[in-house]
Amino acid sequence: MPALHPRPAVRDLELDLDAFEGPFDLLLTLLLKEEIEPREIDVAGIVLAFLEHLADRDEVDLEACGEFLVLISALLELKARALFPEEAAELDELEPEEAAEELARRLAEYRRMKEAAAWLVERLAAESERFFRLGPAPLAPRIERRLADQSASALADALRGLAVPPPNVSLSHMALRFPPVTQFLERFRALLARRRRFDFDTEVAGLSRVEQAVAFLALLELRKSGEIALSQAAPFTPIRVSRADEERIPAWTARSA
Amino acid sequence: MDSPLRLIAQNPVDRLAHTVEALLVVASAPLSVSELADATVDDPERVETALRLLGERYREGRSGIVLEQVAGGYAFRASRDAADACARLFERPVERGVSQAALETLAIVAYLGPCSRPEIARIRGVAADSAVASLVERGLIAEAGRESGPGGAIRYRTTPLFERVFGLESLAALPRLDDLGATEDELRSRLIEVAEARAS
Amino acid sequence: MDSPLRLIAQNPVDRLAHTVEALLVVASAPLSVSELADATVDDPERVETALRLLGERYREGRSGIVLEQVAGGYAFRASRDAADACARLFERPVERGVSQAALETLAIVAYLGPCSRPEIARIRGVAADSAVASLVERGLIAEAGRESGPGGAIRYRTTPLFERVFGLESLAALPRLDDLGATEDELRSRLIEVAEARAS
Repeated sequence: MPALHPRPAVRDLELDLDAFEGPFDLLLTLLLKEEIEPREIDVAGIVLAFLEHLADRDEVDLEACGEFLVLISALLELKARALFPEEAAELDELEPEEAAEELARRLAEYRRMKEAAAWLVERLAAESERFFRLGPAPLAPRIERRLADQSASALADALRGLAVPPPNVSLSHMALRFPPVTQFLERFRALLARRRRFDFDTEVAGLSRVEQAVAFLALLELRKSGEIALSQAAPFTPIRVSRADEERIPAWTARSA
Repeated sequence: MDSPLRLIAQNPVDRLAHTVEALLVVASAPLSVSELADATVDDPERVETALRLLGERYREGRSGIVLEQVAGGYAFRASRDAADACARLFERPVERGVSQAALETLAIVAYLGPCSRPEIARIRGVAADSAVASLVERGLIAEAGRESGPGGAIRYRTTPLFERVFGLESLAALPRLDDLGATEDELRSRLIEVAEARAS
Repeated sequence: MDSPLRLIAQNPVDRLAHTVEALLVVASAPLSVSELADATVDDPERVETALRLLGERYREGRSGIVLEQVAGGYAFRASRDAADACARLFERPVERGVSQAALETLAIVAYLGPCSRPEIARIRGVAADSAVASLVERGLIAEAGRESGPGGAIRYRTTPLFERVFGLESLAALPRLDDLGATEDELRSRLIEVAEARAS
C-alpha cells in the first residue's frame, strides 16, 4: 500500500510501558474494559513515546497532537480520580466505570465534532462559487427599528445578574481542590510558637487526604527554610515536629522522647 | 376577509411574482414565505406559486441572477458562471482565513445548539475564547442569552448568515452526525474487537 | 490587447449581460461602467451595450426589478408598483424586547455613566462590539467623547430615546441598586470583581 495515510493515528501509537506493551488503542480498550487500573499507567511514558513518534517525523501533525492532548487529559483525569477515590466521589458522583464511560463518550463526541468540522470545510469549498450580497441593497429603503415600552426594572435585574458571582460549574470535577499551603505554614508556625514540638499525625488527624498531603508539603517547606526539625523513629511511625533551635540538643531530646 | 380576497382577484400571480422579485432584490437577508405574504398582503400558497415561477426564470444557466432557497427563506444570488467576475470585484470576508479551531467551534455550536465557551472548551479540550470571538466578529455565531439565568456563562448559537454562507436551507440540513462517522458504540465495539483479536 | 479581444469573440453580449446582472445583484453600492468592465475583463463599450439590454429587460412596468442609473453608476431597485410592499417589508413590527446582550450593555451604560467598549466588555466578559453597534444604530446609546489620554476609546451614553422607551424622566429615576454599592464607583468595582472571578 502506498502512503494513503502516511501518519499513523494517535491510537496506533506503539507503547512500551512497564504495565503495558502495545498500541494506544489497545490500552484504551483495556481501560474501558477495566482490565487495567488507571493508576498502573505511566502517563509520562506515553507522553515520551508520543514525543519520540513526533520526532521521527519531519512535520508536526497538529491534528494528532490535538487528539493526543484530549486522550492524555482524559487519562490523567481517570488517574487522578483513582488516586483520590473519596475526594473524587465528594467532588463528583462519577464512579470509575462511569468515568470510563465518560472517557469513551468524550472521545466519540470530540471525534464527531472533528468530522463535522471537516464536513464544514468541504462545504465551504463547494460553496465558494456562490456570491450573494451582505447587507442592504444600494437603493433599498432604510429599516426603522422601533422598540415597545420597556420596564426600567429589567435594567436593574440585568446589572444584578452581572453582580452574581459565577457558580462553580463544568470543570470543577477536574480540579481537586487543594487548600493553600500557606494555611498550614501559618498553622504550624503558630503551634510551634506555643509548644516546642508536636506530633504531625495527631495534628492532621481528621483532615481529608488532600489536606493531609498539603499539610505535609507545608512541613517540607518549613524544614527547607530551617524553621523546624523532623524526626521519625521508624518508617510509618509518627512524625515528630520540633523547633529548629531544639535540634541543637538532640541527644537527650531523642532519648527522652 | 373581504379585502384580501378582492386583492387576490385584482392581482394575477405574475403580478405577484413581480412584487416578490422586487422585495427579494432589496432585501438584506433571505425572506420567508410568511414574510413575503405579509409584505404583499397575499396568500402564502399564492406566494409559493409566484416563487416557483421566479425559480424557473432565475435559475442557473438561464440567468445571471439565481433564486435560491436558503437559511429558512428565499434570496437572490449571483449565478455560478459569474463567480470569477464576482471574485474580481468582491471579497468574501466571512470565509477568509477561518481557522481549524474556529471550524470545530462552529461545528459544536451548530450541532449542539446554544453552547457556552466552557462547554466548547470541554469538548475541544482547549480554551475556545479566540475562536468564539472570531466567529462572532464574522457574524457566523451570536450571543443567545446566558446559561441558567444570571451569573451563568454566555451561550452562542449560529446565525442565519451561517446557514447562508454554507448554503443550508436550515440547520436541519446539516448531515446527521451518525452519518459522518463512528458513533460512540461503534468506536467502543471496534476497540474491543481489536483487543480480542490481539488476545486470541 | 490581444486576449480581451479573443475573450470578446467567445463571449456574446447576452452572456456578458448575465454576468453584469450577477454583479449588480451582489453589489452593495452602485457599480460604474469601468468597475463592471474590470470585473468582467471586457470592453467598456460592450458593457454599456449589455447595460442597455438589461435596462430594456429590467424596466418599470415590465419587471419588479428595475435597473437604475444613479450618480455612482448602476444599481437595481424595486419597481414603483412594489413600493407599498417594500414599505411594509422595511417597516419592522414594533419589537417587544431587547436581547440579553443589549439589555446588559444598556444597564452598564445607564448605571455607570459614559463607558467605552473595552469597559463594557470587561464587565460582561465578552466583546461588546456588536451589542454597542446595534444599540447605536437603534438610537438607544450615542457617542459621548473619548476616554482621557491620547488614543482613548470612544465612550457611550444613553440617549433621550432610551429614557423614553424605559419610562424614565431622567437617569436619576433608575431603580436603586443600593444592595450592590452605594456609589457608582463601588458598583463599578463590584461588577469588575465578579467579572474577573467569572473569567478565572
